[in-house]
Amino acid sequence: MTRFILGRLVKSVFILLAILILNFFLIHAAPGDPAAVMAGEAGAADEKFLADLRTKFGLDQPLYVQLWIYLKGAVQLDLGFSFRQQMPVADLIWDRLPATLLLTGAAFVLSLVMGVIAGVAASARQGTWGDTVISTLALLFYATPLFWVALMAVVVFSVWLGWLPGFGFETIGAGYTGFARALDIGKHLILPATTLGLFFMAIYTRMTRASMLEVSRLDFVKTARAKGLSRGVIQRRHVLRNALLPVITLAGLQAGQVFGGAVLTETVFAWPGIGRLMFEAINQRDYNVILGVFFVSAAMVLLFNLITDVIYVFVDPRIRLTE
Amino acid sequence: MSLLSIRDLTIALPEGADRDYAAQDIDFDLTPGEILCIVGESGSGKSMSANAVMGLLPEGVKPVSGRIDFDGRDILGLPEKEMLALRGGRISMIFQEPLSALNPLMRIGAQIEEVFEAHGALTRPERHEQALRLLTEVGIPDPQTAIRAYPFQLSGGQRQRVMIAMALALEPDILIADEPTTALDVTTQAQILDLIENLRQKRQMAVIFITHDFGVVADIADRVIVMQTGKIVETGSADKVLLRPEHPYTKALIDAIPRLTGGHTGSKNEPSEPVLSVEGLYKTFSTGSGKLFGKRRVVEAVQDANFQLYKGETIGIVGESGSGKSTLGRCLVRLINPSKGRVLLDGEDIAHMPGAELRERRRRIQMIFQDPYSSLNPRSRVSCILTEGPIAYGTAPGDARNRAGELLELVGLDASAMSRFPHEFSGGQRQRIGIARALALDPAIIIADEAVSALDVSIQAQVLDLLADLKARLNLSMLFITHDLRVAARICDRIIVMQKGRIVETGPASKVLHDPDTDYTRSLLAAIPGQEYEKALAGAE
Amino acid sequence: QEPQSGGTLNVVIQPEPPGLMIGLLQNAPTQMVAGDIYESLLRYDTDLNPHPGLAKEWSISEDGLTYTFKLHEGVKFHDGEEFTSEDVKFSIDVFLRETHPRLRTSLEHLESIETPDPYTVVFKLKNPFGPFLGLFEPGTAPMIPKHVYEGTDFASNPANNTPIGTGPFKFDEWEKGSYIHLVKNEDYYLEGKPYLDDIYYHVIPDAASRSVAYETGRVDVLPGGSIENFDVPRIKEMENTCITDKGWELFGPLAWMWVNHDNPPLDDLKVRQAIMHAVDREFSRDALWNGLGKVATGPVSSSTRFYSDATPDISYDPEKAKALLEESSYNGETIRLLGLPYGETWQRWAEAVKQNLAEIGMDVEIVASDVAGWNQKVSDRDYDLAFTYLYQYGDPALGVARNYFSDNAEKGSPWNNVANYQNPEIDEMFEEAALMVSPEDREKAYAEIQDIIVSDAPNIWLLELGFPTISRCNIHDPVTTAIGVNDSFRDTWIEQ
Amino acid sequence: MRDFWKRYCRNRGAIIGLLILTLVILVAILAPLLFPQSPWKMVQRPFLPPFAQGDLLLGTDAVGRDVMAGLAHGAYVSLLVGLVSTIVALAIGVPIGASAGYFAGSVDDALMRFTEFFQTIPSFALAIVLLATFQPSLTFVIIAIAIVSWPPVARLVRGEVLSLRTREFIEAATLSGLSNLQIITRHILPNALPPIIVLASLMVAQAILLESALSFLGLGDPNIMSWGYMIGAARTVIREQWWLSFMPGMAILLTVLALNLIGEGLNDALNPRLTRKSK
Ligand SMILES: Nc1ncnc2c1ncn2[C@@H]1O[C@H](COP(=O)(O)OP(=O)(O)OP(=O)(O)O)[C@@H](O)[C@H]1O
Ligand SMILES: Nc1ncnc2c1ncn2[C@@H]1O[C@H](COP(=O)(O)OP(=O)(O)OP(=O)(O)O)[C@@H](O)[C@H]1O
Ligand SMILES: [Mg+2]
Ligand SMILES: [Mg+2]
Repeated sequence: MTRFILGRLVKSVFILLAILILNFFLIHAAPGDPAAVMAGEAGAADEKFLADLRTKFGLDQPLYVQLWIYLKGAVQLDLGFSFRQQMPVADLIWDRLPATLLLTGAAFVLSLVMGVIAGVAASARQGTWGDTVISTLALLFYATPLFWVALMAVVVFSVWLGWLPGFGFETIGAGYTGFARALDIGKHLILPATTLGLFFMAIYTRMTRASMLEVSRLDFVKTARAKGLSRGVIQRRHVLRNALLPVITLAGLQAGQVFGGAVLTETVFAWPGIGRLMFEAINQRDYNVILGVFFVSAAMVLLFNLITDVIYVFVDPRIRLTE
Repeated sequence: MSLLSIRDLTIALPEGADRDYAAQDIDFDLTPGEILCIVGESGSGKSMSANAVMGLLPEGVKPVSGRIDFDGRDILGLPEKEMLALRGGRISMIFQEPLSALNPLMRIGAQIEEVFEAHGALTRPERHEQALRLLTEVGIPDPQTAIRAYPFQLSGGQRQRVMIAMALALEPDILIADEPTTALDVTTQAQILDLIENLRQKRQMAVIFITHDFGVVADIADRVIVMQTGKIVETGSADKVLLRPEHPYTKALIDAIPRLTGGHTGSKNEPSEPVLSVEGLYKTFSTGSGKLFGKRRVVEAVQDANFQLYKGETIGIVGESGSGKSTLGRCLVRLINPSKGRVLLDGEDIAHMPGAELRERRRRIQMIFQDPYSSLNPRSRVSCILTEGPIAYGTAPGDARNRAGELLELVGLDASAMSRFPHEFSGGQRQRIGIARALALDPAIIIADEAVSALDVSIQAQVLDLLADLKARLNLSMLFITHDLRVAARICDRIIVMQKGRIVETGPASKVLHDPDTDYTRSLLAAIPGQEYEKALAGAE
Repeated sequence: QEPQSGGTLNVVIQPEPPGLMIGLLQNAPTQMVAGDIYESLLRYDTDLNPHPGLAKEWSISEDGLTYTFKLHEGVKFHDGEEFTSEDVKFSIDVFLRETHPRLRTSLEHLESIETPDPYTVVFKLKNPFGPFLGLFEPGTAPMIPKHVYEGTDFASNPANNTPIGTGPFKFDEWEKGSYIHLVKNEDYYLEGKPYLDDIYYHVIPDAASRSVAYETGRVDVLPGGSIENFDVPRIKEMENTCITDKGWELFGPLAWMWVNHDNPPLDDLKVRQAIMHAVDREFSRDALWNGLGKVATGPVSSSTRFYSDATPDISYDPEKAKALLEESSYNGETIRLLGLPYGETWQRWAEAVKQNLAEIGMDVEIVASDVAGWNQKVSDRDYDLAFTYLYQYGDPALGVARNYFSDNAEKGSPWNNVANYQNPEIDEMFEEAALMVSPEDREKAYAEIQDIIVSDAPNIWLLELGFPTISRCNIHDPVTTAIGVNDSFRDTWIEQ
Repeated sequence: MRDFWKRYCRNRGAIIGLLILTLVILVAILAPLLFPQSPWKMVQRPFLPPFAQGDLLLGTDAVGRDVMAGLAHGAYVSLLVGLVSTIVALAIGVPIGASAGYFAGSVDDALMRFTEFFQTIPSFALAIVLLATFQPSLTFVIIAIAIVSWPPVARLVRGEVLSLRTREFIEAATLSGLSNLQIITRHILPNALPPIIVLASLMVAQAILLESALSFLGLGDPNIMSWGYMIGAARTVIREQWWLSFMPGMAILLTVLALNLIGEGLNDALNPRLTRKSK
């Protein structure tokens, strides 16, 4: 096991490096560069201004030199400097990471828990109207554009009802500390986390339902019934556990895609997270920030893939880890 | 006084099933301490009738009339809550398929303890203790370890014994056992039968035992019920049904039982060229272990196998489960690559031959698979299954189709079978399609891996006859892998006995089966059920 | 009404500024925040007349070559150092000359800066330069502390993260992605000012959320352009809400479409005129800009000095457009229209223009891109028609000439003469007009220039954009000068 | 075939789904006939509410375009984006997944690392970068969507193939002398089909939604009327003219629903084993 994990980690380092190089070229293929964007925002520029910026950013060097410099930094875990924000990329990411992790973490837990519960409920009522309602709702959440849901949620819960704050990470200037602050952040979290979670919740619901139905047809469920176990116990102890296996795979995938899914939500809810940072960085061609975020995202995906694999071993004793 | 009495029980099948009723007008009684055997063809409603007693019919299958009285109460209409108390407590059941009947994610111990828990019996430590006792009682080696094991870590036989332990946990009044030993080799089977017999004597437990092995029936049954297409066609004491059957179907069944003696009339093998010769074959599997931080496990599945197969000859390979029979067979067709050694096909070594060349040779050596269900692509029509091989080897599609028609006829199927899907056939029919597929390439050698063990005796007999007939007509050589020694006796010229990957004995069938050289073979022979009965039958003839 | 002290102002900002050191960054959001921190010598009222800023008085010599500024005494930078004429010289002559491209162009006319005493600055010009007095707003000529920057590498000076100016508000905290917090400068040189205790600039990236932020009371000021035009009517109707379209006079944002003269048939005057007459600008203003702004009459915005309304008619006239197109060299070529990637309104506008042109039989294909791509395409003249809008900085010499000068047609910058309009006569006239001393002469010269340019129709002028600033009515004087919220909130106060 | 159809029809939901989809396809095909004018044409004053005027049933949008015409013309593009990008994603993902699963070992490792590369970049970001690099034309929108959506296909197919390849009927096919390609295409893939169909029907929906999200960011093809475009464009007036985004949203929802129902119906119909035998 330790050998397996270590092996995977070593492999991951090489994959990350390869990904970094490919990303580097991918990003540089897009037209425009950070200097031009910044000049564009200034509303005026001349050759000197642009040339100064490019020299400052090191963009006047040949691409391979830039790549080399970047890689040299990256292997020492130095992700470079943000051209635009004039801060180390690592600091920028580090600043934004907690908010994103909180948001996606909350959305993840919410979608997983609610999705599984709804899926179990639907499968238990298979064929009844309860099942139909849950399944239809799941499909509805699945097929509705995220930004539409987000805006509607804000309009209803924030503007009309005034129950929840519609955007932001916390009440700015309120000066809360300790528990009051946690509560405040929690309130701000509800709408974005729910919106972000809805989509995945829909998927988990469908998946859990299908998987539950599949598993309840298996022979060992009959064995459990023959023991005289009640329905509830059977569902919980025998069916659910087995039905969760495919859900875990999917959850691993979702957990890895921390940043991607959050772009729209973070934008709509003014959540100071990485998704937004990434999106803005792409628009501004802030190469180092994009690469940095992609790097962290890649590391995250690889990490969660590994975690999923390890969890699998704990949940399913049949699975053996092979290098 | 009868413990269980079933009257006029009729069980309806859902729309679209092969017939209207799974079972019709079932009538029987069971007294304490009695062992009732139910025999009959596959699909005749044995399992459904048994499940009805447990109240565990699959979705869509419902009892529509009749009653099931247990302890003087009709349990058919019983509310779920009261049924829960009966299930596992007073009536318990062992299911047909031991491999899938245990929850793969739960430890063995927990699954047994659950029975007590369900019925609110005992405290936690007591439950654990009881589980351990039960495991010991059903003869699982090293119960301390087994109790913490997961199902996949146990062999098929061990799993079946866990099932039995679970069924016996609360000392039920009735045990229903649905083909509990079909998947087991003779030695394990014998142990389990002993166990059931013991319990019956100790606890006055009544048993309903479903099987199609007449040897088993003969060894344990007090009374026998014979079923055919949902109806009971004959019922009576074991002696009467087995030795003096009245109904023609019963007679046919009994006639079809393979015999250890007499069946096969020697070999006419004039020593010719060997078509296949195996020299020093080894196969080693190495697997990671399931446990964390565990070590690698190495399984020497086949060790130093040497033998020759002559033209027109049938060799049986027998041995307990896990002795390497299948591995050996698969090495010969190169479904797995041997670790070491040579396999000479017509003098050429194919053991390490690369892809393209191998493909050319391969049509000379074909295989019939154990499970007729899983060896046919559920989404291919029979025509496709039978023609794609020849077409792949360059036969024109038209010719291949004609040939497929002939083959179907040869294996006793209607030509209309061509356009059907595998699921539209019975087990026996499916197995014949498997045979036809193997023959489609005109091979010189056929390797049959447990080709008949999933079939009931009458169909088994048909298939065996078919194979023997084909072999004679087409002058095929055959390697017949089985753990049923009676089947081996019926069809084989020579027999190879394997144990733990090694060939421990080789010799002409009559010699190995009646005058073996090794103790291992002798123990195998001794474990064959129904030997008395066979003698009685022979005597009766 | 007597101003009251105290209170917190919550303002929306979008997009998040890249930094706050206004000498290095001149984009709009930076200027909005930094306008509170940094000051310049002058301020301009909404008619563009100069008023005292850090300079309490000033004089211009007869020949228009010498500008003398008297500075306020006792002005302190936020770190406590005194602000003197040395800082002025350093800022203009050293720092901004190095970093500020727009100012750099104007500084070509500057001969020297002299500092006879700590409170006097004398600018000597090489030649008269009409717009010179218009340069002293914080976005163009911010005053930068010499003691902090002298001898350092400006761009990487750590002080850039904690900007130090003389303004009424001091930088306190910047939570990236969330807010920027400024607090009152207690040592501000004007007694009693500023009135506000502190200001929060809230970073809210989505336009709809910004209007929600206002509706739910989280912010009190929506600077121009921070919400979608479609939301303006609804917000306007809210109680205690005031709206003003003042505060953009200096910038005079003018929207137009570049026409790439390199690509036939767009080099044909008739084609350009046809396009000019085909575009329904009233409709765009009413449907897309909520009736805000004005239909442009030519290259100069009406709020800019020397605007002339006596230019040839370029109004919407599809019939005329069709006729012109008939006569022209247009042969059904597909014209690529590069939209401006600044939000929905601009996208809709491109679609509307496309449709307008389709009506007169022109085949138009819209090209989409992001901001960086847009910059690149426009700079490289890789387009046929391209939307843009630019600031005029109060004077045609500063914000108009640059787009029509032949010399300015080299590739590489999106604010040059990107259309590659070549008219030597115009070049000469622009050059002369900038150097004239008397405003009357300039007025005449520019009228003529406008007349010629409009008849040449090098670009398709669209709208003088209106960006109303919305705020709660109890917030008094959010906008007092020609640069609106980009100036400081030093005069703003909240009625409690 | 008749057989298949009969089995398909047994599922009522599937028939409803097929009806809806047929309707959408019909509308998409007939749009040029029903609304011969360009959907971009500004026909009336902006923001005309639905049912306010007889010939403009669903009213007009922000620039006075007929919403109904937009929906009809948009059907074509949205379906095209959804279907083509899904087909392309399948065309990339299925072979890669199948080869990885079938050949296992180092082939598997290499292909899965390759797939992982595409997974490690947040898909939305990848789409944005791709579209920033290439012209956001319909073709590239489709390609970008396909490129970001194939990895899950590959993973799914690989998983299925891994479990199928050890089945006995695959061994039997090997012994029958079929080539690897034949085995994969004739035996493995047909059996891996059910989950692929379900996934594919979800992907079509995803593609339509992704297109709308890209449109929302100004990265759609601005010359083509699609539902995604309509939602994106109406988003700014969601407060005042909610129906403008609601109607294309409903169109997407219905189509997605239909595709899902069809997916499930196909799944049942393709499974020759209708009644499971309880063994
Ligand atoms: N879930 C089900 N739905 C529909 N028909 C079923 C179902 N389960 C079993 N059947 C049908 O019921 C009949 C009786 O099945 P049963 O399982 O009792 O046979 P069996 O005698 O136990 O056969 P075997 O020896 O193969 O186990 C068969 O025709 C079978 O096809
Ligand atoms: N792929 C494999 N990996 C690891 N071990 C294997 C593998 N296949 C078989 N074995 C092991 O090799 C041994 C021989 O297996 P094999 O299947 O040949 O037995 P068998 O004699 O056919 O038994 P049965 O009668 O149960 O079919 C067993 O211990 C089995 O666990
Ligand atoms: Mg059965
Ligand atoms: Mg075997």
